[in-house]
Amino acid sequence: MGLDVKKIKSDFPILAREIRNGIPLVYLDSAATSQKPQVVIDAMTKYYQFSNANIHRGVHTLAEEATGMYEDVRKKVANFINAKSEKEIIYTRNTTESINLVAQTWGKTNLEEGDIIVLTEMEHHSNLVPWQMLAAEKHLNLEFVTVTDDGLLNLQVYKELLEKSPKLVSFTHMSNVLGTINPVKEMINLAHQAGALTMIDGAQSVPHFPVDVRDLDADFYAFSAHKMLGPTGFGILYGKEKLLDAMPPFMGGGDMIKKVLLRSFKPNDLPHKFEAGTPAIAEAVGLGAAIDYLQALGMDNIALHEHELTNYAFQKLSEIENLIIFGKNNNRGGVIAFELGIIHPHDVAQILDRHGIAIRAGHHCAMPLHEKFGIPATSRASFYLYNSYEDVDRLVEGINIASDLFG
Amino acid sequence: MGLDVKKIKSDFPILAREIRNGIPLVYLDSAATSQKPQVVIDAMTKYYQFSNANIHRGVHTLAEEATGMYEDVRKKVANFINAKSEKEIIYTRNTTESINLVAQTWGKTNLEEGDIIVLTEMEHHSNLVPWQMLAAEKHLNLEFVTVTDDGLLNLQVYKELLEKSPKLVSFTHMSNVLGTINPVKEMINLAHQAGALTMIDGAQSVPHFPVDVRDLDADFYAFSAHKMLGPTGFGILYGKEKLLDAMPPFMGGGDMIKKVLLRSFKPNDLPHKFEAGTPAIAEAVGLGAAIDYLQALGMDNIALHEHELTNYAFQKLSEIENLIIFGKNNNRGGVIAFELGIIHPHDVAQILDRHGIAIRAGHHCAMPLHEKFGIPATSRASFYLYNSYEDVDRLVEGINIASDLFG
Amino acid sequence: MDDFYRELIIDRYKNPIYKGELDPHNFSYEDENPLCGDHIRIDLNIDKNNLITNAAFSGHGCAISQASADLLLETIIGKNIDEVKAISKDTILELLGIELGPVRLKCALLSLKVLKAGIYGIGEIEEDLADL
Amino acid sequence: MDDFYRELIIDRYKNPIYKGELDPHNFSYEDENPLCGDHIRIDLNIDKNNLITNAAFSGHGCAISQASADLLLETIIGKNIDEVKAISKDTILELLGIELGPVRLKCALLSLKVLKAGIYGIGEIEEDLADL
Ligand SMILES: Cc1ncc(COP(=O)(O)O)c(C=O)c1O
Ligand SMILES: Cc1ncc(COP(=O)(O)O)c(C=O)c1O
Repeated sequence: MGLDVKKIKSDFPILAREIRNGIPLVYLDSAATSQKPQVVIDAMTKYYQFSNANIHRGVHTLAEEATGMYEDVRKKVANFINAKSEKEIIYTRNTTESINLVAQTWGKTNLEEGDIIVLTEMEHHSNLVPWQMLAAEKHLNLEFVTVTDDGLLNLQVYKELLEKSPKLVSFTHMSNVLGTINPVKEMINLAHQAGALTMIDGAQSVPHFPVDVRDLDADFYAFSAHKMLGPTGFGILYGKEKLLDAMPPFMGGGDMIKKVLLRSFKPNDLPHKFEAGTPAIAEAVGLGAAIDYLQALGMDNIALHEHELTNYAFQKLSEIENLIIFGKNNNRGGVIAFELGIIHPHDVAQILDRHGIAIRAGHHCAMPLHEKFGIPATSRASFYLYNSYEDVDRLVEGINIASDLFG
Repeated sequence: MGLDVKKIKSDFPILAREIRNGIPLVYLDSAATSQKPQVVIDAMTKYYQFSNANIHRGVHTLAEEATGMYEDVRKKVANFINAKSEKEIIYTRNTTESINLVAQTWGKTNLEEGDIIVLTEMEHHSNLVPWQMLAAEKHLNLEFVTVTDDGLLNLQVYKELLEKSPKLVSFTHMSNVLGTINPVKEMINLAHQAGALTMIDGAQSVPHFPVDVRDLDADFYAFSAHKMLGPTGFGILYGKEKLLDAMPPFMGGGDMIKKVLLRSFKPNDLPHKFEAGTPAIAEAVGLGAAIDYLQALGMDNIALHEHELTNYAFQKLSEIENLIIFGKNNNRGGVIAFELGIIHPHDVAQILDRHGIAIRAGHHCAMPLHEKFGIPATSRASFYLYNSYEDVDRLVEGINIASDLFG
Repeated sequence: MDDFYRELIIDRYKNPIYKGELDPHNFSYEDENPLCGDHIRIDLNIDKNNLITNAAFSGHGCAISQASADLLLETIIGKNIDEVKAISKDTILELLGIELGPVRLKCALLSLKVLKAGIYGIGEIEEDLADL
Repeated sequence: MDDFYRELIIDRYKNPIYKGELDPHNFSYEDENPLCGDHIRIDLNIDKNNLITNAAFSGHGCAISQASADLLLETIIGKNIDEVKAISKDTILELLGIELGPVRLKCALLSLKVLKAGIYGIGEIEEDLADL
C-alpha cells in the first residue's frame, strides 16, 4: 500500500515550517535524526501533565501509572523487533551507549589478549571507537572487512577473517553514508558457524524497514529512538537473554540492584540489571507512540515508499553533471551521499539551506570510510516516510542552483 | 520573598489532576522526581515542533538552531551552579551516570590497589554501587562515615578516616531519607587538606537551594534534571576543568572524537569528550526552561519556603501518636521519613494514595541506612516549591485515617 | 472503614493465625520482594501422602502480604501438594476480596510465590511462576 | 546570484591568489576544523623587522574558509606581527561581507586561528584565541 505522504506530512508540525520568509522546509536529513509526529510529542506531554512519577518503587497512583506506561513500551519494542521476551530489551540513551554497554560488559568479561573482533570499513564511529577503547585496554586485535568500490562489503574478505576465529563480529545493518543494506542474516550465519557472536548496529535499519532479530539470529542489536520518530535521549539494546544474563552490570546505582550492603550489592534481574538510576521515562513513552505510528503505516509500506523515492532520486541525481554518488544502486536504503564537482559539501549544504533544503555535509561520523574514498567530506541527502517526490525535485533544483553559482 | 504557591501550583498541570473521582492530587514525592511546569513541557514541544535536528555537525538552519539551544543551556547550567566555564558541564542521563562516569574514568586511571575511598552510611545506592564495582575491580578499600542517631554525619569519624589518606571522598549534599544537609564546604576543605579529591552527590540539593560549586570548592558535583522541574533522561556532571581534561573518555562514539582512524581515535575537547552519540537534545532544552523558572522565583526564596513548610510539617507530624521521624530537626531539607506504629510503610502509602496523597514507601535506594536503623522500609513525604501548608494538613489527615484504620 | 483495607485484611495483619515457625517441620522455603525488601518464610509439615498437615509463616511485610500469607496457609492445610500447585493468582485475590495495582499485587502474591517455588524445587518449573 | 555567496567569495575560492606553499619560508603552522575536517596550513616569510613579506596557504576546505584565508593573507602582507595580532573576527567578517551562523563562522575563522596560533607560539596565549 502506498503511503499518503501529504497526510503524513501534516502529522509533523515542523514540516510546515518556513526556513526564511516564504521558504518552506524540505527536510532531507533523517539519517542524522528524524522529525517527530504530533502524536509522539503529545504522548510525552500527556505523560508529564497527567502521570509523571518515578517508577518501580512507588505505591501511589502516579507511580503505578508511570511504571505501567514505561514497562508497556518494553513489550511494544520486543514485539516490534520480534524479540522473545521483554527481558531482552535494555533501555539506553542511544545506539552509541548500547554498543558501549556490550563492549564494557560482555567484552570485558569474555575477551582476552590477542582475541580478534571483526568490524568493517563502513562503520559509524559509534561502532568503531568503543571497540578501539576495549582493544587498547585488553590488547585485542581489530580486523576490518573491506568495502568495494561499489560500496558493498567484501564477503570474501569477511570469510577469510572468520577463519581467524574472531570472538565477535560487529557491523552495521545499513550504512549511513553509502546506504548499503548488508546481507546481515547470511553474515550472522557465517559468524556463528565460525564460533563468533554478532552485534548489529541497527541505527539506520529499524527506523526504515522490518527487522526481526530472531529471524536474523542476532546476538546483540542496537538502535536509537530519535531516528525512528521518537525522542532524543533514548535507545535500545537487544540481547539474547542467556548472554545478557551472564553479563556483569554496566553502571551501578538505583534500580539495577536487588540488595545493597555497604560494601557489596546483588544485581537485579533482567532487564533492570542494566538500567541504573532514574531512566528516561517520558522518552520511553514517546518511543511507544512512535512505534504505534510506524506500525499503523506498516514497516513494509514505509520501506517500499523509501525504496521508490530513492530510486527516483538516484535517477534524477545521476543526470546532474559533475555529481558523483557514493555506493551502488541496488540494495540501498534512502541515503545518498555525493560529491558535486569542485564545490565543497559545506557550500552545497549551505546553498541548499538558503533554499530551505536541509541536507548534511561532512564525514557523517564515518571518517575511515571517507579516508578510504580519499575525500574528507560528502553531501548527504536522506529520506524518510514523510518525504515526497516533490522534495526530491526541490533537492535537484537546489543542487542545480549551487552548480550554476560555482559554474 | 514568600512564594505565591497558589500561582505556582497553577503552572503545573498535573497538580490539577484528580486521583480518583473528586479526589485531588497532593504530590509529596518530589524527592523521587519533581513535577514539571507547563513552560518546561512547552519548551520541549516547541523544540520538536520548530527546531529539531541533530547537533554540532550540521550546516542547515535547524541544525544551527538546535546546536545553539543545546549549548546555550550549558552556559545556563554553568551560571546556575557558578562553574567557571561551560567546559566544566558534562551532560549525562542522571546523577547515577554522572557518578559512574567519575568512577570509570577518573577512578580507573587514578586509583590503585589498596587506595581508600571514603563514603558515608547515608548514601543513595547511586553513590555506593559505582564505588563498590570499582573497588571490586581495582581492590580498593571503602570506608564509611557513620551516621549518628540524630541523622547527622559523625565528623569525628570523618576526620579519623581522612587521616588514612584516602584518594577520594564522595558523599551526598543532602540525604534523601533523613533530609540532613551536610556541612559540605567544611568537609571538602578537610578532604583537600588531607589530599583527597571530593565528589558531591547533589541530586537533592541543586533543586532546592542555591549551590555554588566554586564556593564549595567541589572537585566533582552531580545532579539530575528530573528532580529540578526538568525532564527525565538528563543529568549533569560538574568537574574542575583540569581534572576533566586529564581524564580518559567514558564512552566511545560520534561527537566525542576529533579524528577517527580504523584502529585509533583522538578524543575531542571538553565538554564533548564525555558525550558520545546523539545526546538528549530536547531534554537539555527542557532543563534550560526549568532553570529559568527556578531562577525567576529565586533559589533563596524556594529554600526559605521549603524550610518553613518543613518546620510546619515537622511540628504537625510530631504531634501524631506512634509516629517516629528519622533525622534531626535542624539543618534539614524538605524530606521527612517516618515510621507509623505497626503499620507497614506500603500500607501507609496506599491508604494515603486512596485519599489522593502521593508519598513514597520503601528503602528509598538507601538500604544500608535503613539496615542501620533496623527497619527495612520507611514512609517518606517530600516537599517542593509547589507544596502548601494545606498539602501538609492533608498529609496529617491521611496519616490519622491510616492510624484509625489499624488502631 | 476504607473499602480497600477490608476489616479482614487488617484483622489478619494484626492477629495472624498462622504466624510463627514450625518446629519440627519437613519443608521450609523463603524469599523476598526485591521492590520493598519484604521477606517471607513458610514452614510446612507434609505427610507421606503429600498432604499438608501444618503450616506457618514468618518474616515481615505489609498488611496485604501478611494477610494474604495467613489466608493462604489457612487454605492449604489439609490439601495435598497437587492441589497447592493449582492455586492461582485469582485464588489469592478472591481470598483478599480487593483489587490491586501491579505493585501491590506483588505484595499479595509473595507468599504464594514462596510456597510454589519451594514446592516445585528451586527453579524447577519457572514457567508457572513467571506471571506471579 | 545568491546574496550569501558573494561573487568575491566564489571567485577567491575558484581562483585564489595566495594558495600554495612558500619555499623557502621561515614560518609555518597548520590546524584543522574538527567539525568538518577542513585543514589549513599557512606559510610566511617574516623579515628581521617582524614584517610579513610574503604569505601562502594550502589545504582544503569550503568556499568560505578558502576565500577568507586568501583575503586574510592579502591583508597581512606588508604588515608586522603586532598588527596581525590585532586582527579580529570582525576584520574577517568585513572582508567576506556576509553574515554567518555559528557553524560557518568556524570555517571563516579557521585561517585566522591558524595564523594567530602560529604567531603566538603554540598555546602561548590561548585566551585571545578562545572565541575564534
Ligand atoms: C541523594 C540522591 N542521590 C542520587 C540519586 C539518584 O538520582 P537519579 O536516579 O536521577 O540518577 C537520588 C535520587 O533518586 C538521590 O536522592
Ligand atoms: C549507522 C549508525 N550507527 C550509529 C549511529 C549512532 O547513533 P546515536 O548517535 O543515536 O547513538 C548512527 C547515527 O548517527 C548511525 O547512522
